[in-house]
Amino acid sequence: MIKLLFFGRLGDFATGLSTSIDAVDGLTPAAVRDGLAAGHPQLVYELSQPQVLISLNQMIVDWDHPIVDGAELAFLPPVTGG
Amino acid sequence: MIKLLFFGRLGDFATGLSTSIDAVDGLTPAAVRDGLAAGHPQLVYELSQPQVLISLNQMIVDWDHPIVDGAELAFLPPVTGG
Amino acid sequence: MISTIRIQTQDFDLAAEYQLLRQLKASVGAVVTFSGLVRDLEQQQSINSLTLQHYAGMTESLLQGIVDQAEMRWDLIGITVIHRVGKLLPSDQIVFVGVASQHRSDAFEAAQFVMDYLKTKATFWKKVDQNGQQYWVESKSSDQAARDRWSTDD
Amino acid sequence: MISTIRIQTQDFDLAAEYQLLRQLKASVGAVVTFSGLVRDLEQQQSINSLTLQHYAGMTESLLQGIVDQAEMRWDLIGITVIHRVGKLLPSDQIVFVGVASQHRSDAFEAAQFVMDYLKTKATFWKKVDQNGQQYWVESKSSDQAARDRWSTDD
Repeated sequence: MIKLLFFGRLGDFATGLSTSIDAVDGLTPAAVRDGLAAGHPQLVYELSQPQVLISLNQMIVDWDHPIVDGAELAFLPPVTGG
Repeated sequence: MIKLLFFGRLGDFATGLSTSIDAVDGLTPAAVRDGLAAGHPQLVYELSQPQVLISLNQMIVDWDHPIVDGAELAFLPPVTGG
Repeated sequence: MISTIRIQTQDFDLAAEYQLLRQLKASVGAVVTFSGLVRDLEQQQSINSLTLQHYAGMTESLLQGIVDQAEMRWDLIGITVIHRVGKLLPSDQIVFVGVASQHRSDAFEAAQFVMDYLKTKATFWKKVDQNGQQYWVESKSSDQAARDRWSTDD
Repeated sequence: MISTIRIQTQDFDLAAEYQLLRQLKASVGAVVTFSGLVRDLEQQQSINSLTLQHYAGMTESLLQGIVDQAEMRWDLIGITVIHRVGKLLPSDQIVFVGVASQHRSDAFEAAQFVMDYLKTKATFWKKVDQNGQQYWVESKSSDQAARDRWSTDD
């Protein structure tokens, strides 16, 4: 099981989406993104923006980083705190 | 009458000195300094240090600036506030 | 160096935070504080409220990383970073950064560094409510530029 | 812009000054404060007290001139400068500079500018008492260098 988190504006496009997916061999953040394509073209478009970062277990990683079972995968638009 | 003020470390060397002098034609801060030489060689030495500034009526001026009667002449060592 | 990092919904008390920093050591000669407040306008339009979301856990580690970098770069005695989350109103306090040091340039530069990195690295997101219309605030390129001043290899 | 300049023997209340700056306008988004404190050591020796002398009248005009320059260079909403004179003890507050602005870089830079100019231009002189031995503090070349960052024609 992989936990999925969508922050900021990405959360608006992910409403109704399952908050977890099954772990499979060779899973990467890019594959997770592409797997969401079916019902959510707008979300996939948003996730494909170059400014979007991803974190795995709260560490920033690349889109092709391997995902192991039990991980927490978060999609992070540009931050706007302060 | 010219009012004389000595600030910071200069005050220590000017103790006992009159706090005013008579106004005379063509008086300048440099002339006032040199006129103090008689009894206070250490003070004159201190006043001759390049970092010492002078103000006339609270405006920074040059050593050859003319002094008119009633003026306030202050000798200012490098400042150390804040 | 003593560092304090807090993310909280409740308001903070600048005076109390200042007193803590000031009293850390007898060698404290300078304390710089920064407070960020909710401005009345966003894109020239008045706002009703601001809602701050963050990524709990990750935000704290990122802020600690920023504070650790500041500690390596400057001679500091203490740093406090407080960031609020949840719903905020115009004029509310959002963020506090306080730095205590022996000499003023360290405190000034470290406080500005922490803010520049916080703005571009820490996982906070702002949503604005303008007359019932809600939208997420866009990040500013000026904030990226402010951060990039501090390094060439970042 | 609203400016406040005070030279006083009594202590100041950073919290009160901060609240005044914060409430100047609804567009205030950033408040930076700087506090200078009496450090316990001067030239590696512990001190008993510090006495600050100033040139009444001239100091106020010089500070006003510094604040006016800051107003021309940055987009500011308010500046407060308070400097104490007379006898001070270790850990006492000496000087306060507070700046309110819309954006943080203006407040940070203006506060640092005011301090750098105050240190090198404002007519204050410090005398230290170390175990009954009194001496005047020497000015620091690092302060001149800090000021010179802000201009090439000064």
